[in-house]
Order: sequence, then C-alpha cells, then structure tokens
Amino acid sequence: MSESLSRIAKEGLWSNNIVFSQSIALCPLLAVTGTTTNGLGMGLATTAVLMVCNLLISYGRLLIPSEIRIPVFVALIAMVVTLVDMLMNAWLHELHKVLGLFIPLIVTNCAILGRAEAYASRKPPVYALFDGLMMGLGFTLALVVLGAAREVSGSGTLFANASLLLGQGFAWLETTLIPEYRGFLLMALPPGGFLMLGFILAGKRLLDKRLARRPLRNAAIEQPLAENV
Amino acid sequence: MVVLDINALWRRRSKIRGGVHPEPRKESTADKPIVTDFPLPERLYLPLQQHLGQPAEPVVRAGDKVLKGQLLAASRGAVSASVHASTSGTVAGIEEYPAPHPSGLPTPTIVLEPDGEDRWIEGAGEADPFSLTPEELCARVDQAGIVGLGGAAFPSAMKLNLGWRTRINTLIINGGECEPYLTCDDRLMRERAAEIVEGVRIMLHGLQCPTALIAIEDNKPEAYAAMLDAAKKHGRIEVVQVPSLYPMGWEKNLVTHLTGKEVPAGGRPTDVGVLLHNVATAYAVQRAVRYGRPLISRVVTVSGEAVEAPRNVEAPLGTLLSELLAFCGHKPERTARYVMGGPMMGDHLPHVQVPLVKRTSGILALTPEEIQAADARPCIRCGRCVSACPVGLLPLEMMTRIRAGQLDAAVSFGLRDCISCSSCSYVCPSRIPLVHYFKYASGELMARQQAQQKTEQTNRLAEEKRRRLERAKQAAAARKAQASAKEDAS
Amino acid sequence: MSKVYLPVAPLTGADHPVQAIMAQVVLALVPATAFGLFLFGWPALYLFLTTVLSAVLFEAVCLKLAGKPASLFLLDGSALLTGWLLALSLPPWAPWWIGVTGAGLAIIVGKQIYGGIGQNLFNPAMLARVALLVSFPLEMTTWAQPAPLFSGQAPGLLQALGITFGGAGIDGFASATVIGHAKTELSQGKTLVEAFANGQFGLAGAWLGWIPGSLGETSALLVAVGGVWLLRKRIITWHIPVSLLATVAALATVFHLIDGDRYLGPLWHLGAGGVMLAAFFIATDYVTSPGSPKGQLIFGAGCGLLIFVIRTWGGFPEGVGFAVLLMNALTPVIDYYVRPRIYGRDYKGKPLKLPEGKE
Amino acid sequence: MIALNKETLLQFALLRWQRLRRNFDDLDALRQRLDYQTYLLAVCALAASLLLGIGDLVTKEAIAERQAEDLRATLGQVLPEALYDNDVLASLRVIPSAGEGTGLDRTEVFVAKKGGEVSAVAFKMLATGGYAGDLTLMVGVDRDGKILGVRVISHAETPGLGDKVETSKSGWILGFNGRSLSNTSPQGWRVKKDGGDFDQFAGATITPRAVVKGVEGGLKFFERHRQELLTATE
Repeated sequence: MSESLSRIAKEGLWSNNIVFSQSIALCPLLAVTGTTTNGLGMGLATTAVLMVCNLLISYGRLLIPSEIRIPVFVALIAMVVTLVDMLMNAWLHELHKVLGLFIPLIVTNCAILGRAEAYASRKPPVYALFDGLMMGLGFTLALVVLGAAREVSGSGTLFANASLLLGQGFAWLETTLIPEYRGFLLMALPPGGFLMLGFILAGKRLLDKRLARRPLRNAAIEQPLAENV
Repeated sequence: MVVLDINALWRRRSKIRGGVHPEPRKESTADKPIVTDFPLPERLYLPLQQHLGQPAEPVVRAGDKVLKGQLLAASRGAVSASVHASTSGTVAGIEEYPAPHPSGLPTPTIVLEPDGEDRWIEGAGEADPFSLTPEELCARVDQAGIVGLGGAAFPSAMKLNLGWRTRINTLIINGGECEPYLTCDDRLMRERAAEIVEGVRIMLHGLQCPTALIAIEDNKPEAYAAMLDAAKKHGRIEVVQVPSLYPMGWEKNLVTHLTGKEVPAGGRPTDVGVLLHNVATAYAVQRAVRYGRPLISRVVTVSGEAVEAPRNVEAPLGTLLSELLAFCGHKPERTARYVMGGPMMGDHLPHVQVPLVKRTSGILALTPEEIQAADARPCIRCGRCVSACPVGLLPLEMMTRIRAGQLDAAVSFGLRDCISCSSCSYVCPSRIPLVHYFKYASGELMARQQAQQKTEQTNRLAEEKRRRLERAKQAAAARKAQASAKEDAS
Repeated sequence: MSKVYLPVAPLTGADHPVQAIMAQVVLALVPATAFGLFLFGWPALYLFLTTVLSAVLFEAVCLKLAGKPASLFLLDGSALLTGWLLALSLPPWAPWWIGVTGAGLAIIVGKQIYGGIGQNLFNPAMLARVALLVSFPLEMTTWAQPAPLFSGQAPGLLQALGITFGGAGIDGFASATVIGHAKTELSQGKTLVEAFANGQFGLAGAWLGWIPGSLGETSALLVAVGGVWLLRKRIITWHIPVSLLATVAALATVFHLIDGDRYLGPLWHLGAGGVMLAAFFIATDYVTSPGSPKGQLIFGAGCGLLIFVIRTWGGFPEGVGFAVLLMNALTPVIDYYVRPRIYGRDYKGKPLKLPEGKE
Repeated sequence: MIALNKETLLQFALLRWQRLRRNFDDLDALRQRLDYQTYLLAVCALAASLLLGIGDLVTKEAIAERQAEDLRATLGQVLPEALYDNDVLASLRVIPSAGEGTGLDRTEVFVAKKGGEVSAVAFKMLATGGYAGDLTLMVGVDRDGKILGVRVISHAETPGLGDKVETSKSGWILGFNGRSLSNTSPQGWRVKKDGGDFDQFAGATITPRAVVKGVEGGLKFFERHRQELLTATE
C-alpha cells in the first residue's frame, strides 16, 4: 500500500514527470514561466484541476463506458477548469490578471486528459487523487524551476510579486538577486523558455545517468541503465 | 563527313560536369622511352583471374614444359579470359599466391619457371585481318586473352561481340589517361601509333562500325601529334583532343563529351551506340590478330618519388612488382605507400610481392610527402565535393547518411551511381575519406542483397517443398477418393 | 569480407584545408574591418577584440567539456571567424558585455550545442545577433556617428574605455542607421524625399561607409571587394551572393518604380545595412547553406526576398539576421528536394530513356 | 377511471426504482447499452452546466467587484482623491467623438465631482501611431484643462525600448502632469528631437511621439466638450 503510494510520488515528481520525462504540457509551461510566481500559480491551479478531475473520473470509472469516455472526461475537465477560472477571478484577482489568459488553456493541457485516461480511469479514488496531487506537484516543480531559471537570468529577481499569489505574509520571498541587472529579455520571451527547458532536460538526463551508474558501481550487480527518454 | 561535323558541334557543346585538376606529376616518366629490355625474372606468377568474370581453367599441370605464348588456362564461360605463358619454361605448380589487391589475399596462381630461351610457340598470324569475319575476329581476340587494359579488365572479346551485335555507330578509343603519374598509354601512343591505329581499324572492321574517335587529353601534345600522323590516312578514324580534367577517362564522360549522348543509369555506352576501348587494348588487338601474339606482356608506369629512375617498362605478365620497382631503383625506406594503378582510383597494396597482371597500368611507390596523410576533420558542408562530382551526386549528404547508418537514404541520394573516382575525397578540405564511405556502403549493400537473396531462395525452396507435399497429399487423397468411389460403384 | 575498410585513394588532397579557408575568409574581411575600426575608433576596437577573444575562449571551454582535442579544433579558426562576423554586426560602441554575451550565444547555443563545427543548423553569428537584438533592443539599436580615429570628435583611449567597459553611454553620439531612419520617417507619414532632405545620409556615404551602422555594414564597397576576392579565390561560389543581391535589387527596383516616396531604391538597399555582408560572408556560410548550386540559388533568392520583406513591412528596420536564420531553417529541406541531376538519370532520379530501337 | 392516489404512485415509483437498481447490478452489461450511454452523457452535461451556473452565481458579484476595483485603481492614478467625493464609476458619460483626437468613436468620460461641482474628468483614449499599434491611455484632466495624470493601460511596444511609457519602467509619463494646451504651445507638444518640450527615450522616438500626439489630441477633445462636461448634472 504505502510502497505503491511512494512509487506514485516518485513517478509524479521525478521519473515520470509530466514535463521532464513525458515532455507534454509545454504550451502552458512556456507561456507562463516568465516569472517564478506565475509558474507557481499556474502549477497550483493545474494541480487542483488535476486532483479534482482524477477524483471524479476515478469515482465514475465503473460507470463510464469506454465509447463515450472522452466526451465525458472533456466535459468534466472543462467544467472544473471553468470553475477554477471563476474562483480565481473572484478571490485571487491579481494573479488572475496575470494568468487569466492561460487558465482556460488548462483544458487543453494534455497532461490532464492523459492522467484521466492512463491512470484515474483504472485506479481506485484514493490512488487517483494521490496521483493527481503528485503529477500536479511534479508539474508545479517543473514550472517553478523553469520560472526561477528564466526569472533570474531574464530579470535578476526571484519570486517577484509573490505576495499577490500567497498574500502579504510571503512578501519576503520577493528578492532581487542581481541588483542593477539590465535584464536579458530573451529569457523572458518564449524562445528563452525553450532554451532553458533544453538545458534543464539535459541536466536531468545527466543526473539520471549518474544516479543509474552509482548502484552499479557500488554493488557491482548487472543492472540495466534506466534511461528516461 | 557531314556526320563528323555534327559530332564536332556536339563536342563543343557538352561540357563535362564536375571534375578536378590534380597535379599531373607525369613529367618524370612522360619523356623517357618505354624500356623493352626488362630482364626475365626468376619466376613468374600468373593468377587465374586477372579480369572481370569467371577465373580461367588451368590446362597445364605442374612439371609441364611450355613455350612462350602457350595457353596455360582457358577462359571459362562468356565473361572470362585466357591466361598464356609469358615466356618459355616449366610450370612449377598451381598454388595460392597473394594477388595484387588491397586485401593481399592469395588466389590460385600458375607459377612459371623461365628457361631463359624465351621461345615463341607457333603463332597463327593473319596477313590481312580485314578478310576475317566479325565472329572470327572476336574468336582471335578471345583466344589471345585480351582484357581492357585501362584498368577495368573487362574481357575485350565479350565487348566486341556485344558491340557488333548491337550496332555501334562510334568507337571511342580512350587515350585520356587522366590519372596523375601514369604515362604508359601516352608513351605507347607516341612510340607505337601506327600499330594502335591498325588495331583500331581491325576493331572497326570487327564491329562493322563506321567511325572511330581517338580521344587524347590536351596535355599530351606529342601523343596527339603522333596519333594524328598515323591516322591521317584513314578517314574513318578521327583523333580529337579533350580537355585534361580528371576523370576525363571515365567512359561515360568521354561518351557525353564526344557524342553529346548520355548513357542512361544502369546502362552501358553500347546502349547509345558507342563502344569504348583503351589505346593499349587496341595495340594488344593488333598484336593478336596480325601476329597471333596473345597478351603476355604490357607497358606499365613505374613511378613515384621513392623510385630513383621512374619510367615505363614493357614487362612480361607475372613479374613481381617488387622486381619492377627494384629495376627502376626503388628506395623502400622512403616509401610510405604502394599504389597499383593511378593514385585516384588505384588500389593500395600492403606489399609488392605480387605479380604484374593485365590490368596493372602503373605501380607507384610514394613518399610520405606525396601522400600528405592528414586526420579527417568534421565536415563543414563547403559543397566542394558536390561541384567536383562528375556524376552529380551530393557526396556530403550521402556521407552523413552512411555515418548515421541510413544506407537506404544514401541510396536515395544516388549511392549506386557513384563511380568511386575519388574526386570528392580529393577536394575535401576536411580530408574526409568520402570514397571510403561509399565503397564501404556499397559493399554493405551488396552483402545485404546477397543475404536477402539467400533468404528468398531458402523461402522459395521451402515453399516449393510445401507445395510439393501438398500436391502429393492431394493426389493421394484424390486417389483414395477415386478408389473408394470405384469401390462404391462396384 | 565486405566490412573490410579498404584504405584506397586518393593520395593527395586539394590545396584548401579547413584552416586555409577560414584564414582566407578572415583576410577578405580585413579591409572592411580595418575601415570600420578606423571610422569608429577605440571603442570599436575594444568591442571587436572582446568579442573575438571571448568567442575563441568559449570555444576552447566547450571543446574541453566535450572532451575534444582543443588544439585540433580550435586551430581550424571557425570560432575566430564566428566571433569576427558577430563583432562586425554589432553597434561599434556597444558595451563590452554585449560582445561577451553574443559570443557566448553564438558559440555555445549556436554551435557547440549542436555538436560543434559542421553540425549547427543556424549561422552562429546571426543567431547571436538576433538573440541580442531581441534581448537588448536599446543597446543593439544605438548607433554611433562616425568619429574617425585621431579626428576631433573621436574619443581618446581612456574615454573609449569608459564607453566600452564603463557604461558611460553614448547619448551624445547616438544616431540611426539609414534604413532605420527611413523606416522611422515613413512611419511618421513622411515621404522618403522629405526623410532624406536634411542630407544626413548620402548614397555615396552609404556605399563608402561614412554613415552610422555596425562595423561590417558601413562600407558596402569594401565588403563587396572582399567578397569578390573570395569568389576569385573560389572559396565561395557566385550562386548565393548573386541570387541574393539580384533578388533584393529586383524587388527594390520594382517597388521603387511603383512608389518612389514609400520604397527605397535598389542602390540604397544594396549599399546600406548588412546586405553586402550577408550576401558574401553570412549567407554563404558553408555549414548552414545548401550544398548544391541550384539549392544555393534558391537559398540566396529566399534570403533576398525575406530581407526586402522584413525591411519594408516588418517590425525591425534591418532584416538580414532574421532572413538568414529563416532560410537556414529551410536548408535541410532545400537540400533534400533540390539535388543536381545525376548522370544518366532525369531530375526525378529515373534512368534516362534509351534511344529508339535500343533495348 | 383509475384513481391516481398516493399509494399507487409510490408503488409505481418503487417498482421503477428497483428495476433501475437491478440494471446497475451488472455494470459491464449496462455500459454496453446505447441508451445508457446517451443518458450518461446527458447527465454529465447537465451536471456540468448546473455546477457552472452555481459557480457563476457565487462568483459573479465578487468578480464585478474586483473589476470595479481595477478601474477605480487606474482612475485613482489620474484623479487625485482629494478632488472628488462622488462615485466616479457611477458618473459615466459617453460622448460621441468620431475624429476628435481620442481615437475612438465614442469616448467614455468619468466625471469627478466635489460638492456637486464638477472638479475633473478622466477618459480612456487611444494614442495611434505607436511602434507596434495603438496604445490605450487613461487621461485625467482638471476643470481648467490641466493634466492631472496620464497612464498607459495597455500597449504592445517593444520591451526594453518603448515600454518606458509604463510607470514601472520609468517616470517619463509623469512629465505630462500640469501640462495644458494653454501653458504649452502647439510647437511644444512634440518630442525634443522634433523641437518640442518632451523627452524621447534613448533609442526610441516613435512611442513617445505617439503618446505626446495622443495626449494633445485628448486635451483638444476635452476643450471641445468642456462646457458640456462641466455642466454635467446627475
């Protein structure tokens, strides 16, 4: 039981990460990761959608025939996303002003339909909910890492406007790492997103290779090198 | 005559594509006469296969006494050529001996010990070759074991035979000799122009062909003058100068340049009514038909900086290349590479303890400075190989495909049309051995094809067997049914 | 048996090893560079050296990281050439970090990430220039007025240090390039005749180089001289330069004849901006242009068309970098579809038909 | 006549319910049925619509409130708080303004009043001729035609060059404060490069030109409708 949960966590956060391993959901990724805060906000919104959708679909999995599963999933996801959009507009207005254009796009985020199809429609609700959480957090992690990398290189700050998202209590997060930085616009623009994503993907593969090699060296046991492509 | 003028018009029009201008390096041998008094070696090694096609079948045994020009091994099948004794002596044996080939692998070889008398066998010469029918001429050429002496070593009789059957309009005699260093054809044309012209006339007669063009590169004015002089009496033979450009001697280049016709891919020049022979082949044909002398010797260029006295030598076939080199003052310690043939298309030999064969047009001992070996660098896509390719291929694209293991993609870029002329490798600023890639890929493709044929054959056999069994079964069942029907009836 | 690697032919290489090619291209750039350095003085020289040196340095670091023999690859001079071309396309009085960042972008992102020399899809120098233009629009569009060395208005050695390394700014010297000026004035509803009425820009100046602009785009004449020399040396072929320049000239002529008030004439288009540099030195980059002559003609014409379109209707005044990059992206496609005719085959690769009566 | 009494109805309902329940005993068979699939899809769509309706009801007010806050915040930047005591958002007037320099056919003017007296107005307008299209401005003008403040609400100018019109990038836009048609000559309503009073940014003249020209047009619009606006009644 717990082992399975820990595996779900590991898959969602790292080995089957939506961005770093599956390389999907790149459109929202590149669009909103100009700053860390935006990435975090988008990530959390997506996580919420993912969890609710996974849960609903998992509950209904026995009732939903495979012939009409796609329209049902789409209707569910669209509803949840629209609700999130309205709620954010009402209660997280400042963040919504920034992300507003992209929140409805969560509907087209293939990760959500992908998880519904690949996981939630086959597993009991608890697992589906947890999978949604972990996949969502993995996505959030990717957004935050990319956002941070782009924000630091693009404008020299980190967590700019964090208080808009998290409340005044988190204003201390807003730091200027490089004072008097002139700004490297390329990084703030979508091409920079691609560039940085490329570097991060390369870094992850390098890390995975190192990790895979280590037990091999220590235990001297023949193990196939785990490669995430 | 009008026909010729139209041809001349075409000649001016068709420009040769690509090509390179390697340093000729011919001056060291071009002005020295052919050495004809090469001493008989201790032993002669005559491989059974010195030509394209089937190896010849030995007709002598160890210990047999043979005369000069006597048949040692007879041609086998249509595409094959006979081997004759280069001098009189004793057959020491038929054994495996290293062949003049880059691999240096041994092949069946007749070893001949000369008796020093150099006595000719009774030959059947023909005072008037022009009285012979084409069939008879072909038979004479076949009996003399003549093959293309330019390097391809395709049996000449076969070519002539094919030629007069398919109606040839133009016979082109290839005196291009575009490879650097080589001057054997040049010298032959200068010294034995009359014999060559007669050989050409014999071939014209044999082919029932109206005209012959003798093409000589414009960097050989003496040869041109000599040939022009020899041919002026004969209206059907025209001597033309062609630009010196490598690979001018590629037969399809000559066809296009001289006649304006283009040989379709996968075809031969005969498809467009043109036949090509080398000047040395013409000379050999004349010797064979007029005097009944089989092909037992040839003129070979011995050159390279590691040779003290480079020159052309007329030597008996089977002579070890090492002896030829030694005769010309070879300095082994200075030699970095041995090349048989020209440096562009010739073969690198691992050593020179191999015999002179019919297709050996030259043996080069090259110093390190001459080869300028350099490590290959990454391709910078400069496109020089593209403009150098006489065929119109994209060598750089083919090379990248082959490196990536995509042989089929390389084929789609024209790998099968590559003539391995090395022009691309020659001009490559990154010193990439492009032609190696292509040769490797072609070999790989051939192996693949063979494997596939094998599987197909196995499958076919299995299928046939299955069908056979099935038929037997059906027949048995039918018989049974018939029998039972009979039984019922009765 | 078939796998045996046969060491065959040819024995001698041609006389153009890679280093020699790079050296000759650099040599061809020398006149235009020297003139540009003279025209814009010490700050230009500082920026030039910074850019070229950092390009070579980045190349060395990348080679070391990739475990390639630095001596073999560094000496081929390609990094030097990339840095040189980049420096020629920068505003001469830009601060030092523009040069360093640009060199880094060119070598790391533009070249080594793809696998080093010969592998890159885009021209490294142009990739860096465009990335810089997008990232630092202010620095990349602030052009200095010509202030020849040893003339009155030229900054001294120390003052120049301040411009290049100290962030002193060049507000007093700032100006616009010819094409940028024309574009600005047009956007204000003026005609070209009015735009050039004040005589700040002369056609002769544009060709000779006495105008604001990057080092490599001021003297179209000197750049062209270098290019023609390269042509004569057979380092480059005529296809790309001719088709590029002809396309720009033809389009400019047609539109200028249609409406001379709105469209610059062909002489302006060819003489100003980076067209000459692109035609002879950038679009002809071996690695990123098609291999076959016909492909090169298409490539050059495409570059010319895009340059004219971007200059005339695009958001940026100068379109050379974008045009070349866009066509670079098409190079593999061109190379795939446009091939020379193979001997004995038609253009589709089918063997030629035999003449009548033959089989 | 069968009397439809409560009992029979209940019994009927129970029967139907039990039959419905029985269907769900074998889910695999149920899922294959076309009518079930149709109903399920309909139910899902209905449920989604219902939930969305509820969501809309719940958030409608809050969202409207936030949007008003946004507008008020923008207005607050161009209308000093001390100048008015009315609800500016409520006192909206729409003036037909085709060809009058605001770049709009109908200009929305917010009227600020203090003690019933019109003290200032603010209006949204377009400044045409930017480097990348039009810029949307909010302009505040006091009753004498003097500018209280100008803000760029939206634009598509090049980041790093033309975006200096934003207050977060530079204070350039504050230079309009206090300007009016009377204290600045027509020659003055240009950027310095063209001989006027206003700075241009380093490297970019097109954007400031467009804004200066736009603001001047806005003032002219105000001048023309001054009487009408100042005498505005509730």
